[in-house]
Amino acid sequence: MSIEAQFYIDRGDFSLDININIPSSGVTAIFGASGCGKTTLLRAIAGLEPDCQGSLTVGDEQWQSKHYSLPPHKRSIGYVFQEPSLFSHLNVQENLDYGRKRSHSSRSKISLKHTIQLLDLGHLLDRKPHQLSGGEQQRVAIARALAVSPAMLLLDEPLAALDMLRKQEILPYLDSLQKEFKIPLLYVSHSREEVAHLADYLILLDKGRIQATGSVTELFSRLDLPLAYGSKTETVITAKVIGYDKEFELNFLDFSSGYFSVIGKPLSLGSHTRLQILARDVSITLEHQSKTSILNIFPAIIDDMRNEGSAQITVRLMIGTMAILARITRKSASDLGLTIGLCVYAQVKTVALLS
Amino acid sequence: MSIEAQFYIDRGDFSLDININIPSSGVTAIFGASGCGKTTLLRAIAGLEPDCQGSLTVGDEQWQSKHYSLPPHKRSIGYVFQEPSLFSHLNVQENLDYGRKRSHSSRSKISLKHTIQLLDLGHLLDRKPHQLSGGEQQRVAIARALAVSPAMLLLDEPLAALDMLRKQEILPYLDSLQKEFKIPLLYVSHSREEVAHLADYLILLDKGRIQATGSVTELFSRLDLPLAYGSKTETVITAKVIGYDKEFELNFLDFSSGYFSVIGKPLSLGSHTRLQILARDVSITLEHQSKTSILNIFPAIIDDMRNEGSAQITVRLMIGTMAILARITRKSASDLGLTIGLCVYAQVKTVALLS
Amino acid sequence: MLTENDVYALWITLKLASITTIILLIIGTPIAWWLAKSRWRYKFLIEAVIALPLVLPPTVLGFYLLIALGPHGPIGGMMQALGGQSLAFTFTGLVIGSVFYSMPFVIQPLQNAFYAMGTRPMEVAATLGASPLNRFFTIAIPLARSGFLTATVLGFAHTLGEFGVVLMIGGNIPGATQVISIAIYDHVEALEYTQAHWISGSLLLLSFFMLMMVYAFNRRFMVVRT
Amino acid sequence: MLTENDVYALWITLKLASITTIILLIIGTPIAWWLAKSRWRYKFLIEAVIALPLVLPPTVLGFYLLIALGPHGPIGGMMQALGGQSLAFTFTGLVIGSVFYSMPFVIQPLQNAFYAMGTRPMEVAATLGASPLNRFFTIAIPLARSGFLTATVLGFAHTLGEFGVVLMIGGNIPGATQVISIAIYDHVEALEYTQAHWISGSLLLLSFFMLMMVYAFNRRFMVVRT
Amino acid sequence: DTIRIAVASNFSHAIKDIAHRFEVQTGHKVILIFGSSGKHYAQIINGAPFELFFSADTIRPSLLEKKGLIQDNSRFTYAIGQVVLWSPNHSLIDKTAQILHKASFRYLAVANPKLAPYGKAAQQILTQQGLWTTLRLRMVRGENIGQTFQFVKSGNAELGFVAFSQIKSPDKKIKGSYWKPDQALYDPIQQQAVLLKNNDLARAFLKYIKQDEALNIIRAYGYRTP
Ligand SMILES: Nc1ncnc2c1ncn2[C@@H]1O[C@H](COP(=O)(O)OP(=O)(O)OP(=O)(O)O)[C@@H](O)[C@H]1O
Ligand SMILES: Nc1ncnc2c1ncn2[C@@H]1O[C@H](COP(=O)(O)OP(=O)(O)OP(=O)(O)O)[C@@H](O)[C@H]1O
Ligand SMILES: [Mg+2]
Ligand SMILES: [Mg+2]
Repeated sequence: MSIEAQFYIDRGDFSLDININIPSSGVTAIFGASGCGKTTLLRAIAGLEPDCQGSLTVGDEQWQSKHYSLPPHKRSIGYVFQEPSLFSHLNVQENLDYGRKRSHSSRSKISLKHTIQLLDLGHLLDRKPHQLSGGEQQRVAIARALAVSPAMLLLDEPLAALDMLRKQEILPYLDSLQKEFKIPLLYVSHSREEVAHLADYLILLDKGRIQATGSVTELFSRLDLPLAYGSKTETVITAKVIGYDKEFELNFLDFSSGYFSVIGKPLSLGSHTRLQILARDVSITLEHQSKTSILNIFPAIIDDMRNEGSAQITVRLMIGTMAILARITRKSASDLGLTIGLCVYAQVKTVALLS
Repeated sequence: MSIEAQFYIDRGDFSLDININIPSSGVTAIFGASGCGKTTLLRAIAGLEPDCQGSLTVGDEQWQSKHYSLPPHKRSIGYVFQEPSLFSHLNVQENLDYGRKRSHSSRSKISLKHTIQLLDLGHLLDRKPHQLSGGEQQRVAIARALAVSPAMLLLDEPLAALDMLRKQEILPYLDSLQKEFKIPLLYVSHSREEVAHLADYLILLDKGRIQATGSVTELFSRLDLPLAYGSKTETVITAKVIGYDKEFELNFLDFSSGYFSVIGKPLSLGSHTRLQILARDVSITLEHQSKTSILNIFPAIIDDMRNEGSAQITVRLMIGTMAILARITRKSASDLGLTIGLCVYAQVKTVALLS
Repeated sequence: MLTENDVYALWITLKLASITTIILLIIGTPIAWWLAKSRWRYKFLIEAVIALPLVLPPTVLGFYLLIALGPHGPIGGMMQALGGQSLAFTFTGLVIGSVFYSMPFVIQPLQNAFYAMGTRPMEVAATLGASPLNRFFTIAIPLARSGFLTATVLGFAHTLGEFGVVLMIGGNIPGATQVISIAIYDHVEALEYTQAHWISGSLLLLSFFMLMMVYAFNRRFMVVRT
Repeated sequence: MLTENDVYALWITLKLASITTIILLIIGTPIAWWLAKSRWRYKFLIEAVIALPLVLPPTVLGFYLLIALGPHGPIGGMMQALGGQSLAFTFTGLVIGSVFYSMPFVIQPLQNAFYAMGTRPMEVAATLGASPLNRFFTIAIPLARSGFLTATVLGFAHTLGEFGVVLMIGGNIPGATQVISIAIYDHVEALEYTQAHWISGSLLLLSFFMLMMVYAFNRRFMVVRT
Repeated sequence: DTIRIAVASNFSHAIKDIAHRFEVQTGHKVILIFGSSGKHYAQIINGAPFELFFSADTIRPSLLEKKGLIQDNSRFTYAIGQVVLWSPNHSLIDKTAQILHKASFRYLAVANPKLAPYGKAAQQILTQQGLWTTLRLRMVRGENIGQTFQFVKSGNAELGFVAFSQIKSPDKKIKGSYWKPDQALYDPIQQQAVLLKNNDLARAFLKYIKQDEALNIIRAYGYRTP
């Protein structure tokens, strides 16, 4: 089961012309520069672009074909628009109730109470939208879309107006919803961090065309995509939980060729989990070093090196069969005499648990 | 010369009650959770809150006092609202011209042409606002505020809707404007990264009250503020350019007790510059290690350690007289036997040039 | 002092104004919605036609309506052919005439209100599962509230004061089609000024209270925009 | 066929409608703005008063205006005391009457439009250095465009078709205060139906073209909202 | 039983009196519908439910007769109007109406000669005195005789040609000054009535109105009788 979309929208200066296959579970991030068509794509999926030609199949339902288009209100989606777009004549509670009352989804309901609590809306329920701050409005919009208990969530930069702490609360919540209720989640974001945290699958858009699609793990370690540049290049890998150190709150996570020690709450033994390793967090040494605060050190072979046309180079290291990226200065590379095929040690300062 | 503001606004559930002194040059960031009053503060400075009591002095001009309030259009400000708020009846060019035509500032003008180019608005000038994407609208709003050539810029999350690449273009531009035209800049942001990049001075707001104010360098290394928590704790320090390695594009930057090698374009010799060091990028070893890709290694003394109630601890290290924060796992701290007063080596994987 | 006839005329007037306003709102709302949202090229023709009844003096408009409704007119002829009665000089005829004449006052404010609302709220409601009709009632109408208020007030008040059309096609029959405006007019014509002042005064007072209530009530439900 | 008198009446009518509409827009705009933006508690009283002239039948309203303008009436008395002439039976008198009567049709749509605009655009304009008056003209008025269109159309058309008031205080002096609506009425009363049809037809056609032009023109300048 | 009678506005007082007595004597109900004769005519040819029509002139009844819309031979003159030059000012008009020649007034109110027989009479009087063209610019024209009276009564016109019946009533003294021109100066203002439907009660009413009791009333209100 998956979501198959083939859209064509012409607006003169801009046209959207895509043909994609989105996994119908997990989180799919849509990534791309301002004006590349992210919002347009979401609107087309929601059925809000009347001039959209093409077809759309969600699971075994045909939502759009050449001669037919399922009206938006029959598409079981929850849509968080780029602007909060609350109903100005309803207070927060009524806004939240609007979709919930109309939801006839047979699936188990997302608890509105829990959403309200998590998004910290309890004290705002009586307010009218104009009495809310920008971020508060955005939170209400998220809760309203969730309250529908939709079969698919479309989120257009839902966290842009929120502060870091709030984001750190909401991201895991969205992730858990997605897991618990098996709601596929389409997520527009400008933040690589959010994407890395949340997304399984990635769609890169550029000027209305698909530039690349694939799993986050795959795309984030490809050196030929713009994703690999900038200060935030990262690798995302999947590993299996094999143990836990209670005292220091460390999980031991096995990947094909070794294990990571990663801080955090105990994960269920045997489960698979996602890890993020920023290229900037990986340093390379020629000898194995001890007496260091860095816990994760692995022997590795240099697989590829790419000069970014600056003082830094990105090095792809193979730890067994697993590739990770390291970003180091050209000076270090030269001092250490790094070449493809050389055996080195990869020191990973920080490993982040993503899910 | 500075900006002195003393405001009181009562809204029942929420009240803003502050008394601050903002430097009238450089960038001041306003930081705080959603709904803490950031927008309200900017609006009060712009003169848009009719119920605001208090006083406001900007340089040698009294903008508000007990019995008087300078009307908003006479306050020479450029304000980017939290929502783009473009004039829907004017096209982009006319939106940009609106303020510029009315600007009677005697100061040298910001070049609109340059702004348009930098914000990549050239191909949008004939469009009406409803034909723009969210990010495009936001860019027009920024350009429109700049076109006034104001004496002060108030920016309410101006970059929230923009992608990383765009942000990386606009941030330095805002910074250069501020330097070139000596326009103080008040900047609301949820992104610690943006703040670290751009801000000299920081105002922390919490529920309508000032929680802390001070230079970014100072506040970012204080362990008692929420700034020090989360995954992004950082130290900001000022250093002096003492040399450049052409081959590897490395600047040598002297701080009180040593020097950093930092990649980048050559900086002018003898100038002072700002560096950002994330606590997560600092590792601690007991011995000095060589044959590593990490360039910046310094002897240091453990000055303070703070358990964040999780598997990690934040360690304050003194390198001579300079404090930097390191974040490591409790396990490493225990393995290495770290205690206050211990002599160790601080390995700094990445140092970012901020200005 | 009010005569029995006057009281009856007042009652007929209120009935006429209420029914007319309700009918106008019912048929005007979809037309206004269509005018506000349609992208049809020749929409402006319809817009022009709707405003047309306004430019004819009411009595003349009434005259033409009378001809149309009369036994030799198209509508009246049709009615008779169908075995119905002529509509002229009946209350139903009055309602038809008033509806026709007050139409633009109802449609125009509604059209503006629907237009000012934009498309976004309806899109949001659609994604929240509301059918077109359902979202029209729960979103469009409440958001167009001030337009409805204006439409109702203008439509109702205009029908109250309406005169020429009603005089012509109603026949001014006391107890059946004589409305208060004609009653006042008759008193003025008959030089019964005191009587005319009394009725005018009562009508003004009544209307003032009704309007005041409407506006005061409305304050509480205003949709605030920023 | 139109007689010379009819043509002259048409000319006076257009003059009256134009002047009335312009005056109404000039005085109605600030009132509507105030009504839309003020937070005064008793605003609803003013709103009710403005709609009041509507509920009186035009002839009766004209009758009261006639009394008011007469030498024993408040306005006429004042005029005389000031050494001025009586306003009844003059073109100026007609304009005053029409302005009074068509007021709500202009104020209400404007008020709604100003209200729907919200406060934000004006705030933005202020931060861009526009003075209150300047931003009113460059922002509020263009954004309230469709309100102005409605106000103008309703005001103008209503004055065109206006009849009772004009009949009363104008004195129907050919070439001075006889307007086209009365001319048609006269023809109908005099049983000169052919003549009445001709003038009505011409008036309708003329109005239709004017309205069509206005609406077609307006399409191009619509402010789009989402 | 009930009959409906359409009556020219100027005859309203007299006929109310007569109808009242008739109702008392017969126990039947008479509904009186006042209005301009032109309007009544248009309504009758479009099927108005009137049994009797009391016109203000002879033209409309004879037209109806020609069209075969009346009961045979029912047309008759029920009253003859008298025109007077009247002013509420006690000293303005002397016995020979010198003021007309002196022209020391601003406005002279006259009913529209085309529509109202009283206006036509005034025109004839003034033409004979060679004043019709010279006074033209000072004349304000009432649509009907009722409006003409209001022009004068409100003081906006100093004097005017009104119906004698408007200033004379059985129980009140005439206020102001007036000049009653000789009957020979103008064509008699015959007001005719016709029977529209073959209705016994209506015939009874016609019979009653031709009796002395009714004729006395008519005369008491300032009409002559044939
Ligand atoms: N009209 C109003 N009535 C009552 N409370 C209001 C009103 N407008 C704003 N508030 C409250 O004032 C507080 C401050 O709002 P403000 O817009 O300044 O927040 P903010 O710091 O800009 O938040 P955000 O980051 O979400 O934009 C919020 O708690 C909000 O709920
Ligand atoms: N009505 C319109 N007419 C013409 N072009 C339009 C219209 N609406 C949007 N566009 C253009 O379509 C393109 C895609 O817009 P879209 O809103 O999908 O961008 P986006 O990827 O969501 O950008 P952002 O990150 O800035 O929100 C943009 O280049 C925009 O200028
Ligand atoms: Mg977008
Ligand atoms: Mg805000």
